[in-house]
Amino acid sequence: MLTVVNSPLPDQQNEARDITEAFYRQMYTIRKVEQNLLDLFAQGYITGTVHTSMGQEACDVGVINALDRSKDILFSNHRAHGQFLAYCDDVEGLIAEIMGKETGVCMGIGGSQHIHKGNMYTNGVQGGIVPNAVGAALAEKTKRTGSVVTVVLGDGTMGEGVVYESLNIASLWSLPVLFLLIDNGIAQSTPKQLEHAGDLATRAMTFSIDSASIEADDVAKVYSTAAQIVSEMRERSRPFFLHVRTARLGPHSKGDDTRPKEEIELLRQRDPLLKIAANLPVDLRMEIEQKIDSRIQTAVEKAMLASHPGLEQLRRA
Amino acid sequence: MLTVVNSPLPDQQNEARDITEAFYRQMYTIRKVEQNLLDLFAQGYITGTVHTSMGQEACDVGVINALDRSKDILFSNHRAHGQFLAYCDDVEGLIAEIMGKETGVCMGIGGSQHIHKGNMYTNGVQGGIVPNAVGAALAEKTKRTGSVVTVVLGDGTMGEGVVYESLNIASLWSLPVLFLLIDNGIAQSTPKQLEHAGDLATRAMTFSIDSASIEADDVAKVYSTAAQIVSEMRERSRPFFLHVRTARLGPHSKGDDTRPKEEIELLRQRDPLLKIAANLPVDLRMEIEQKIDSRIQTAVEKAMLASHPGLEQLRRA
Amino acid sequence: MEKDSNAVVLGEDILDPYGGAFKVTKGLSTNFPDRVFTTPISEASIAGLAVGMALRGMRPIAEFMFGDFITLAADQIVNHAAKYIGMYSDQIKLSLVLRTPVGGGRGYGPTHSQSLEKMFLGLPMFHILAPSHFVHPGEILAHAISTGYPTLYLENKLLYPEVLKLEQQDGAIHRTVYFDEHNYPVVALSNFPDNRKADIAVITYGGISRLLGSILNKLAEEEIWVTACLPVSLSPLPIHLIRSLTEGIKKILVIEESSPAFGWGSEVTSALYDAHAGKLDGPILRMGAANSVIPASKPLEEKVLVSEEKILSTVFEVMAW
Amino acid sequence: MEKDSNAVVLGEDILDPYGGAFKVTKGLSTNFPDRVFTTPISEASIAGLAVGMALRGMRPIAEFMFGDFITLAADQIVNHAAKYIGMYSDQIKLSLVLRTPVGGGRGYGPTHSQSLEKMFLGLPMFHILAPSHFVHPGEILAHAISTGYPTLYLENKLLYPEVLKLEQQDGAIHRTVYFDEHNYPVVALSNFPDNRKADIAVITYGGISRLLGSILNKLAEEEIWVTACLPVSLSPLPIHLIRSLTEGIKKILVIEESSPAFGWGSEVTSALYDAHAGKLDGPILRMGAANSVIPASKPLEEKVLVSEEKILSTVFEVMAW
Ligand SMILES: Cc1ncc(C[n+]2csc(CCOP(=O)(O)OP(=O)(O)O)c2C)c(N)n1
Ligand SMILES: Cc1ncc(C[n+]2csc(CCOP(=O)(O)OP(=O)(O)O)c2C)c(N)n1
Ligand SMILES: [Mg+2]
Ligand SMILES: [Mg+2]
Repeated sequence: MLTVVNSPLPDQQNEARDITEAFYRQMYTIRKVEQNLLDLFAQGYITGTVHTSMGQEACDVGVINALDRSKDILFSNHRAHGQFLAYCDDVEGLIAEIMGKETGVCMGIGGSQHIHKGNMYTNGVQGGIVPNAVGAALAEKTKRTGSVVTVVLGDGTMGEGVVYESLNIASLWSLPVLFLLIDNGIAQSTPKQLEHAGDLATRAMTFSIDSASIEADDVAKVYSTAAQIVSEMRERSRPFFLHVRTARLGPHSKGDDTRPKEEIELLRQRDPLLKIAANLPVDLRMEIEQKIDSRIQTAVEKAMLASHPGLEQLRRA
Repeated sequence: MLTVVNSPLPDQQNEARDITEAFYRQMYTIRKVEQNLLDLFAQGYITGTVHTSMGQEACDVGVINALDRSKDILFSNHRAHGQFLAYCDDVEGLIAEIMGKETGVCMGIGGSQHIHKGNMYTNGVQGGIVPNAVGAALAEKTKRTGSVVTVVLGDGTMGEGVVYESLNIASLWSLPVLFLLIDNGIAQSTPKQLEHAGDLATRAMTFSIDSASIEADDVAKVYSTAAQIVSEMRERSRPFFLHVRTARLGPHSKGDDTRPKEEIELLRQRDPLLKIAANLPVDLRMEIEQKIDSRIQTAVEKAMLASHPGLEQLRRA
Repeated sequence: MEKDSNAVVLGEDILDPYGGAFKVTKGLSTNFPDRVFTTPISEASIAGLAVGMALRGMRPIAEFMFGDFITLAADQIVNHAAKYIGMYSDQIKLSLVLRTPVGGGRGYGPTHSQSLEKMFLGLPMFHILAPSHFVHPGEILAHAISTGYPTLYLENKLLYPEVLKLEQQDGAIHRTVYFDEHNYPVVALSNFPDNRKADIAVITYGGISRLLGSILNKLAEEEIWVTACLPVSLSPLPIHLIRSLTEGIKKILVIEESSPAFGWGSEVTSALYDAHAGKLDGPILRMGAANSVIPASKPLEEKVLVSEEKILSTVFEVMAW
Repeated sequence: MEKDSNAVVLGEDILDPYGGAFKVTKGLSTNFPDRVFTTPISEASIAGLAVGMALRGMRPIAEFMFGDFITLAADQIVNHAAKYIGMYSDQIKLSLVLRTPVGGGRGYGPTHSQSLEKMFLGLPMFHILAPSHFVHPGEILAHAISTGYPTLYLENKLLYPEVLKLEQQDGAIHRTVYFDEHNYPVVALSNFPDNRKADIAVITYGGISRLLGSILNKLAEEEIWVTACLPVSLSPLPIHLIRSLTEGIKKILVIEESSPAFGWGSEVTSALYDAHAGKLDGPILRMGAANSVIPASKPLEEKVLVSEEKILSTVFEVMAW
């Protein structure tokens, strides 16, 4: 099942406004979907884990839109809702999946951390997806498809040794893998400085991988940087290490946030959604938000009514 | 069983000659023991694997003598005979061990790749000893013993992810671990450039670990560099990454060398044993060599007569 | 940790105020700041650090946030911990415990719900424990760290909220405790007066124990007399105790949370057949999870895992033979 | 690889002229330079690369230089390969084979001699194969890479020098081949004329097979009639075939190279008891290695591992019951 999703993003010709509008649509959708998920969790309609991307939408939307959705490949981790929606905009499939319904993208079997659609794959064990991404890049290179593979890493995940094995191999074999390090400065409850010695932005340099470090406050900036990087990677078939500094506004998962209120308040002021919202006329924004709100509303209602998967839908052997 | 071995090395006061003599004694012993081991293997007295340090003696002897044998700790890998002899000079125990006799340091149970005496531990699985070394350093630091822990790595072993986890943790927790990378430019049959992207000498820098890269042709130079590094580490309780460039003169193990003769000939010209031998008067050298030759001879004969371990010596549970 | 100055604790996110994903270590870092280490996300190294510390005479207790991640420490467990202790001549002690929450029932999905003990059962020189709420977990942990054997200590997530049941008698249920050669308890529960013999033996461990109280009571009402046998030590298996506790019982049911194929129950079953074959009425039954991933969808997860209902209906079935 | 342009091979030191530590891949890199990848020493990534390639429709065959190092790939096997195929809605195919030499008898010592299949037996959605020299390893490998299931393919080091025995009849020994539901062969060897029934069934796999020819011949001379049963697929277990092949045989011996506790034989034994209990004469015997590390010293290693002598004396013992 390889559904090719057409980019909701207008091509370069159109003016900034349309692009801003498109980005806002995606970012607002992500934010709203995740707020709904947290509410549904609080109300007991969702069990397990819900890792939200709230605050990181500029990174997710900026980078994903720089990819060629018709052939590029994306591996991600436990915090992938934002990337998933930016990638394929399947609000209905995601909400149903996380509610454990058979109408979910993985029939409710995978849940929040284990989703797959088209060329996107996520898994919940930190680090293990990285060699998978490198292997996928090797496969695509062997098949000469010109696909670029992006793999999402968190700052905490840089603690896993297999990440370094993969950096070495991707560079050694000259594979087009975009190592996207989404550095929100925290891993679950542990601040970066208790997880890492040295500067994460420099991790890939010893493997001769070109690297860049950017702030993810302005989605347009993230997009243009990523677009340039990806097109160069495609040309040269080389890996790249993109370090994106961002902020996790919500809890790690569900409600488990032990950070002081003030700290979170400070982060809120960097909310990329506010920043981009400011660039849109209020009436237009209202219109966009209403449409999205009601779409999500409907998706939730549909998912509520959908039934759970049965044993017959579960693969056994 | 923690046997404290007195350093066969005269203290700093004595003149260069004595030091050279002591180093030569150790290096010649290592070379001779390993030549004997290869012969014994060829004659069928040894089974399994025999990874020799031939060509790397200057590194083994130079670094080990920079340690405080009364309390420093050493973790090593499959190619540890040289370090073992430099550490504790137990020719008899090593030969018997590799011949699988109960008089061996590990009663013949561990064999060439799995030896332990005093504060030295080796294991045959690449990379896994590295976090063990970091854990040992954490233990010693907690116990305030002032011990420095050295862990030996090969260039090929830098492919293992756990090495990078350990570099990060040793630096993050400021532990006195000397990461000794013995870079002989080859892993079994694979040249370094097919194993690694980038420069191995820079691997630890992103973790804020001080690093140095030296040539292991002159044992005295290796010793003085290592001694300075170790004393600083002890003072500051910090890790250090020492990259030592050396050459493997023998096969990987037993007789499996697919390198062209000419290549090995070139390496032979860098043989550190020849270099140091040149600094000693012939008669003195002869005397040293004869003593060592007959000591090894006797050790081999003793081991020949020793019996193999029995089931009752094997720990079961 | 108060008593033992060589005890250290390491794991991910274990510092206060968070105190670990399942709060097991809450308070420790406040009381013992120099002996509680929050680690990077590096499971292989968490195990490797513990092994290195144990080699140097410390007593590390390391936590894996989810039992599913023990896979990342497999090389440290198999080729390091279990080898150092066996391959060096002097009888090295390796006092170290790897703790981890295991099991499903929380809707965490395929990579956060497994019971992977199967991977290490039978590994020489390595112990695997799975306390139930019929024993005192703290006492067992304290004993484990003193044996000198590297030990994997499994805590079923669903036991965290349970209250310990350590009384000799609780309603219809009698609790008797035996000790195996490594001094780990084997708990025997029975739902009948001493003067009779059990109709069926149920052998299980860990999380399944939370279901036994209610099951034994319900079966008592049906006058189905059960002896439940709960070893703490999964490997090595205290088979002689299990044998004698099941001696003369005609029906045997072995239950584990994971899928039964090549599981703990396979060893228990073959060992009990060796002892009781011919004296049994029908085959020894094994129960466990479906042979699939553990799905995130909670209702489906319940269908995949063992439940009180499934156990009861199986017992009724067996009794009807 | 000629036939299948999607087949790729990866592993350590596999390039010519070296051609791999055990020379299995010799020649490949010369014939298929773009589809043979020599890797860094990164076992987790070797498995991870294979999984990623398989996700994208390639058919990777990855080699681990020693089976002992499979521990480093445990997370890729358990939480990635075996999960991608089970947790995503569309029926993903993962055509990938992890090959590795296993077993002792070479004096390689504790970390280079193990048979660790135990770790992954019973893992849902994952296949484990161990060919003997009574089947064609190449054909089995070719089939394995076509099933769409991630597969671990174990090659016992001591089988490398053996010549394949594929004849129907070899001296006193008849060879019959059956196929299980995944189309893997189960070889039955017997040392007696068709008109009689076996006195004892021997069930084993992999490297132990090298001993069977001589053992069956010697037992034939003693007029001890044996049916040996050698499945290629260790997990899932073709139990119905093993059951029917052992139907009516009164004595059963199950042999594996690793230590028997919680091993392959535990599952086989309990499953056969389920089927044959009551019809057997004495318990089902399990044989395997001592419960210790595998020592480097060759004479001691021989004492630790199963040998022809030990098997013969056990059979005589069993027959004397
Ligand atoms: C191997 C592994 N170890 C631990 C976890 C538990 N865990 C899930 S997310 C997380 C924190 C990850 O932090 P980071 O990589 O920074 O990503 P973020 O959550 O900040 O997006 C942890 C420890 C896991 N899923 N996998
Ligand atoms: C985890 C693991 N993978 C593979 C091997 C097999 N092996 C033993 S030595 C070796 C080469 C190591 O090369 P290097 O690290 O450069 O050390 P050197 O042999 O050159 O001293 C390999 C691949 C092993 N012992 N452990
Ligand atoms: Mg983070
Ligand atoms: Mg090397």
